[in-house]
Amino acid sequence: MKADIRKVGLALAAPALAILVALALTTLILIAAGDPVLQVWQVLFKAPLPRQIVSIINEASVLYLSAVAVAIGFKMNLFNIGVDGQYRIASFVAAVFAGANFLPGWLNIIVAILISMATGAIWAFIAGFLKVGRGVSEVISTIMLNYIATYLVAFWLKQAAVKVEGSNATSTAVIAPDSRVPGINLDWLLGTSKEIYGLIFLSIAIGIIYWFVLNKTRFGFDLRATGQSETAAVASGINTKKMVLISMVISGAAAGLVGMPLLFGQDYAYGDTVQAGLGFAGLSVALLGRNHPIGMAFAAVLWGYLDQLSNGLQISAGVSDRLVLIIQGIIVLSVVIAYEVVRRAGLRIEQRRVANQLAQAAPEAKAVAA
Amino acid sequence: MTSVVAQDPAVSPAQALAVELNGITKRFPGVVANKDISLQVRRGTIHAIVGENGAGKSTLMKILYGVQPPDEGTIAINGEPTSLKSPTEAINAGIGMVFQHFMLADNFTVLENVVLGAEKLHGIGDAARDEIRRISSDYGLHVNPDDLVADLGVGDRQRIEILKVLYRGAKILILDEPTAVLVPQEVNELFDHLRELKSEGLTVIFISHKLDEVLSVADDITVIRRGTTVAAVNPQDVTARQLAELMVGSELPSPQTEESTVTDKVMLELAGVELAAAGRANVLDGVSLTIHAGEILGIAGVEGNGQAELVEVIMGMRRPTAGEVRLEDDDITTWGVREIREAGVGYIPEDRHRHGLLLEAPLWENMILGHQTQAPNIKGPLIDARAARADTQRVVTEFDVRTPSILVTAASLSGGNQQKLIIGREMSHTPRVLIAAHPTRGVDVGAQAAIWDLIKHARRNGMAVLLVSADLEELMGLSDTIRVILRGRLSADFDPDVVTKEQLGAAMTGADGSEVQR
Amino acid sequence: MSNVTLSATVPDVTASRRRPSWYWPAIIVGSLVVIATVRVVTGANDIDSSGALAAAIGLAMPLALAGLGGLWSERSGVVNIGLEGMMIVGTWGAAFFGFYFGPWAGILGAVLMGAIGGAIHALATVIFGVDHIVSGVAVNLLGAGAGSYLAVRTFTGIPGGGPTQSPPLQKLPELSIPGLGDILLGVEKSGVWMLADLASLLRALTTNVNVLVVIAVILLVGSWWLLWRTPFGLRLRSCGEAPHAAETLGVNVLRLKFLAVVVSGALAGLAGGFLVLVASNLYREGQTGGRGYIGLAAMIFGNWRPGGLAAGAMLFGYTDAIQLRGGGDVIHAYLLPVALLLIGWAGWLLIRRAQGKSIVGALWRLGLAAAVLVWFAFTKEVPPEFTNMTPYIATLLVLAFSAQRLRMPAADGQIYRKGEAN
Amino acid sequence: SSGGATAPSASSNAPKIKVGMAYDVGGRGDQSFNDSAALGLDKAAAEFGVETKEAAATNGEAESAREERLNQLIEAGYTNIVAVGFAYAKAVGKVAKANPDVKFAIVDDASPDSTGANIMNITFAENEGSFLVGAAAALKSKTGHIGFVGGVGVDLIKKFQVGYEAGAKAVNPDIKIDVKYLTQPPDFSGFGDVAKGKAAAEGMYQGGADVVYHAAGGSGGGVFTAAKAAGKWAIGVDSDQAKTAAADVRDVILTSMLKRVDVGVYSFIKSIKDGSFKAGNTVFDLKADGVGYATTGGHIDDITSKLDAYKADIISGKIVVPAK
Ligand SMILES: Nc1ncnc2c1ncn2[C@@H]1O[C@H](COP(=O)(O)OP(=O)(O)OP(=O)(O)O)[C@@H](O)[C@H]1O
Ligand SMILES: Nc1ncnc2c1ncn2[C@@H]1O[C@H](COP(=O)(O)OP(=O)(O)OP(=O)(O)O)[C@@H](O)[C@H]1O
Ligand SMILES: [Mg+2]
Ligand SMILES: [Mg+2]
Repeated sequence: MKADIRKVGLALAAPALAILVALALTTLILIAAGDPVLQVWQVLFKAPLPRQIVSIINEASVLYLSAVAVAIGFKMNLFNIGVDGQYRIASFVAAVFAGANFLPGWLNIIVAILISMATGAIWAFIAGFLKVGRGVSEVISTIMLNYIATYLVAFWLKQAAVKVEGSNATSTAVIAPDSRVPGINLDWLLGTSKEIYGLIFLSIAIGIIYWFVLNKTRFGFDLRATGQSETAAVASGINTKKMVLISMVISGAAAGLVGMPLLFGQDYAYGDTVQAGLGFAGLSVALLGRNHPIGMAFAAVLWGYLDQLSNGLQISAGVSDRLVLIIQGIIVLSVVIAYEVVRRAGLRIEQRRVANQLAQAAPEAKAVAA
Repeated sequence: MTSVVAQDPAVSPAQALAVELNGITKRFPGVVANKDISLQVRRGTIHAIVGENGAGKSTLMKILYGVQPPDEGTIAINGEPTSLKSPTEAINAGIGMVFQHFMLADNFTVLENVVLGAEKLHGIGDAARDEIRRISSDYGLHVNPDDLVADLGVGDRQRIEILKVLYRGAKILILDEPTAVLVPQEVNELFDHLRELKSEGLTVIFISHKLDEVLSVADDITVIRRGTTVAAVNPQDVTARQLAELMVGSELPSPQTEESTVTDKVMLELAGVELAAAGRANVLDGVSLTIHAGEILGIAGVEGNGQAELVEVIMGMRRPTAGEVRLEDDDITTWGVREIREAGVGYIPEDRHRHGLLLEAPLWENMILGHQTQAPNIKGPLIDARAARADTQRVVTEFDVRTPSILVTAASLSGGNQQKLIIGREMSHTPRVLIAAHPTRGVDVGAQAAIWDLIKHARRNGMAVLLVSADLEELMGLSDTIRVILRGRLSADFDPDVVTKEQLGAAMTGADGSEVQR
Repeated sequence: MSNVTLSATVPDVTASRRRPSWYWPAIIVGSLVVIATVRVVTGANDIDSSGALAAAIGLAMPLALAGLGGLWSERSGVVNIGLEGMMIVGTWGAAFFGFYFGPWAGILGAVLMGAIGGAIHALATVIFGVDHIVSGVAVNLLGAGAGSYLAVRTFTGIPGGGPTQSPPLQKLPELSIPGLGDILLGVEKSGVWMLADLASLLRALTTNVNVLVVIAVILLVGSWWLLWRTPFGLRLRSCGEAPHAAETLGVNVLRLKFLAVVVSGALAGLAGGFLVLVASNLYREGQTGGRGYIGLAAMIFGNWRPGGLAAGAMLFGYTDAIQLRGGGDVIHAYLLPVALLLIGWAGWLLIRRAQGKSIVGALWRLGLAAAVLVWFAFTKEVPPEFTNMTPYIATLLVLAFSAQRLRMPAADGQIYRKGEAN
Repeated sequence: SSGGATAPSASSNAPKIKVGMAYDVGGRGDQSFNDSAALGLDKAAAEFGVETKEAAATNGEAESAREERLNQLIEAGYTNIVAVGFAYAKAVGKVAKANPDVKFAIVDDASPDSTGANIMNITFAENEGSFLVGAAAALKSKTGHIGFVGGVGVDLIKKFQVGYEAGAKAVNPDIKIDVKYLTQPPDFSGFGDVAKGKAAAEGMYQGGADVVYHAAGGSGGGVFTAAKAAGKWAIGVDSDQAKTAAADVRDVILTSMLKRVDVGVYSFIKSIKDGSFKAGNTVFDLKADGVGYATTGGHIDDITSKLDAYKADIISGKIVVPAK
């Protein structure tokens, strides 16, 4: 349909516009701050090296999981700011379990992943319960739960820590080699020995499941309906309180997956140098990708790209790599503004088009009414 | 068609015009709300504007009050050409408006609501309080400045709205459908106030589509149809029927009751249903009713007397605090909405935008809404999009939903077509019982007739229908039995073939014959 | 804010409206009695020492200022979870201007930078109608980025400064009522029940009080006066309660909302400035540590009112002060009144059972009380990670038990567009 | 700045040594740990004419970001890499393996992760240095009550605490020691939250402590402020803070526990220069003058003899300072 092509065009125009705006504003900031504009863009727009490509893909695969966790909530107007706490507490519990090496090989991995999902789900359930049962805004409760998760993990980590001679890092026991997920070596293609996380397939699978459940199942329909109009959802027979609980739990379970590629593909333990803030990055990726399974994939790659290439800013351009945070912030802000403008324009355009088509198609109907 | 076509009203040159609108045009995406409208209001009169739902009355008044700018046309106040770019300018020009939907902040006190925006007049303290008390007693409005608005009923709110306007010293008052939510005594009281204002030289513009009211209070009447002025008439010269025909532009379709199809099979039964409200009298109080297969039970009543809650209790959206709801052999009192819908209860909600549709979803998804667990929409736990689309296409054809495609969003359809889609959706699942709340509200005449036919058709097929409506004509034309709801209680049965509007009106107000309106 | 299940949070309008005039004084005196008694019984003297209270005030002020920022914004109908980002740019502004032009200029710098952050949020939410939470998230991202980028750019290479910290700054003056401090200290040291407690409270309020604390208190009271006692405030609040009604009465809703969000940002910026100019005397990356969010929680806890948010900020500042001052024993001491409170509550519920309340609620409160008592009896201190957690758990618990009684502005979080009144 | 920064640069024609420095969070200018490393670099640069490139980590960054930083330094031609902080352990291990021609030094880690033929591990006996300042605190305390403020509850900082306690108890077995950690990992804001440092120290001083030792990075500034307000002593950490802290609080700094990261870094670069690079762990302890205490201000002149006696005992092995 022609209209759909136009819709897709509009949807793509928004992020493209946002990126351009971000580039322009960032340039202005660089000029104002007296930083070398040209060098900065040279660093950021350099073709990534093979090793960086792998890093981008790896980071994107993790961010994607986080974004999906956030998007499940967003789809029903729930703001799960707590993905951050959920993934950390879940990764920790999974790391302790997997590090104990009770189970052999793949079984250990699978059970640990399930445990991680369950932990994330339980942590998110608290916020869901507080919202449904006690009327506490999930925005506030998940923020508090993030802090509480931090200290709880710190407390448990102390008990669970395994001392490694000569190391100052605190970390759980290391997962046995046979329970690690082998990376994918694309040396033949890219020319780097750096490996892509094996669990990237988990991200892909989660993306497909997300798309399928949301668009093809009754549950997904109910979820979207609740997000679009809570009143209409109630009248259609959806128990919205139950939906809040279920979607929080699912979102938390998805959050539980965020740390898994890192745990089984890179760190093999949970320690105090673990990567933080993935939940908040997921929030941005979900916003940028409009909660769309493919949109978020592109957004995650863009995020990974910016993160990875910005590593060179200090060394090659002498500019702080925090610049990338500004770029990312402007992109998110301008993209949400652009989406909103486009959404309203789209609605108006469609209303006008329908009216026009009907006016052409049925002049006789008018005659009757007059 | 009547012979009364757009004439100039009898304006005596001596009497100056308070308001003169010329060639006003206003377009919204997809609709022309006002098209070349002209309006002349004499100073010191009550001027009624009538027209059916969506005719463009409110839009015109919002233009006059500066809320929305006109696309074309001129405005003159007291003979002075004016451009009103904001309500402030309108207020300064001496115009005040009481909106169709009350414009009050619930968490504010009466005082705060009244002085808001007019703080310069008497401040926000005791001087303002005194002024409110003064106006209140001068016009008998019974308003206490320190009440919290959230605690007040509709009648009180209406009076606060009027007080707000008077407080600003308005000389021209616009009242947009002020009577829709009032009980008849309150209506009479309001009219007394209006006449008093008129006697003090104020000008009142009064919007309604209740023609008997209009005829009783107005000095001049302007009729608007489909966004244009079609006539300016003198109330002495027309009958209510003539006015109505002017409004709709054709012979009125009157719903006619057909021969009864009522069986003795009880489909829906309520016994002693109560719904408690915190700190107030029961919203529903001992409601018992029975609807048989093939029967339409009409519920009449002034808005806010419990009809919305009654529907919500039956649909399972609220749980009654006492009593029982039975669907044929099942006790459904504690069932959820979904179970009730699955058991064969169809639902046409009162507010289609809030309860009936996902405005930004395509039509075919809207066809699934409310029937997420029913064929043909699903295959096991999955949505069967292809079947749902085919079904939507069928409904669009069968129910004459005017749309270029089933892929457009619901928001892009007109109200009447949205409503036909909803009715088609509910009928497609051959419900045993249909709960229809104001099924033709805000729908044009053509669609109205079609919807009435659909409901009658359903009854012939043995459906039991609960019809809640504010339109007595509709109720009397369709129902097999009518009952009136007043303060959460149901009256005895009325036979629509013999009952008069006056009798119903009396029951609706509790006056029962003593306070019949003209 | 998300509108899902708002129906669950519909407040019981009739229940909590007008409190008797003695309500708050009674609460304050009652708490003092409880605290004094716990102090005497358990010997945990730091529970209300003037030092602990002064620290609590110092830790509460940034939260109160951020919360006040939230109040301005939300009273005008715009949810502001971007406070954290606005605070961060405020910290940079305070340090940069403070370093070059002195601490008073630092205050202005913080306000200015925060206001810019607020303007960005206002642009997105008020002008473009973006969802408030979404915009707030973006503002936080942007604020964090801008703060650290600017710091790296401006403080690197300056003696005493570095990419993540500014050089030390000049201090703002501190005020005391002369002579009083020592007298009160003497009384406080005596440890007499109630008398010592009052003395330490007074001492915390009158000795070595930073001017910015005084300014913050003036801003709190001034905001209350401006918002609740002037036409301007009435108009501003009307934008958060019924913007379309306000519009029809000639209130320029868009302008007021924009202004309110800018003021909100300015106050949040000042909250950041407080951290820099009073609490630390320098800028440090990550200094805000989520205080913007806590300020927002304090505001919600305070039922969108200045007095309430000050109480919320104090509660948080106090628990934080206690835990930072190594208050394992103090927090342990609090287990006792908490248990007693639960028992009393359960008793009250049992009495109310006569009016048809379920017994379950009373029973689980009693169970909880027993658990807390056992914890009190068999331990000496609460482990440090748990004392770290205390402020957050306290906030969560308080919200869980009071959220239903809160009444946020009716149109808070809704997107307003002009000319849609009907 | 104890290093002689004025030494004439060696203006030889030999190709310059190129050193890439990857700092921990905070980077050069943090007035603490990283600055100490920078000092060593500067000293080496001045003496040997080293060409340098620096980059700093960000809070909570990804493992790949650390690897990337090292890789980029190498690609920019810096063939001698110093990684400051144990967070780099894995990254150094990996990158060193992939770049056998490049020489690495890592500060604060000697775990299997960061062991390799081209890696020098620079570790410190923080517990030994802390022992001495603990003894100083106990000797100077009039109330028999002292305190310790740790930035973040990580093992490394525990090592400071344990040594400090041992030193204090060696002087006065009955001494009371308050301990507070400002935050717990992965919340590392405790190394930069001056407000929290101040509140914690205030609590200790008001509770009767009269000497407080901090191992809290930037939060230490708050400890000094509190000491100044209370008119009591504070003990600095890592570098000689009586020289580097804000001018108005320098006089309350009794001493500082010196952790000579500068010495470690300098000796790594020197070993490159000399061609004497040796892989493996080098422990910078009291014996190697890798840790110690500062005497700036002369506040502890009266007890240095006692402290030096403890020092001798530790070096001789007579006293074994616990590490955890
Ligand atoms: N803001 C708007 N945007 C788009 N269309 C609008 C808007 N306001 C009104 N309309 C449309 O303009 C037309 C006239 O509406 P208006 O509210 O003036 O009718 P009305 O005569 O007051 O009807 P009612 O009796 O139902 O109040 C309707 O089709 C309505 O849907
Ligand atoms: N407040 C509004 N905002 C935006 N669009 C509106 C609004 N009200 C109505 N519309 C749009 O205006 C158009 C006309 O709607 P409305 O329901 O008034 O139609 P109508 O002219 O009454 O049609 P019908 O004769 O079928 O009842 C539709 O496209 C509707 O979506
Ligand atoms: Mg209509
Ligand atoms: Mg209208």
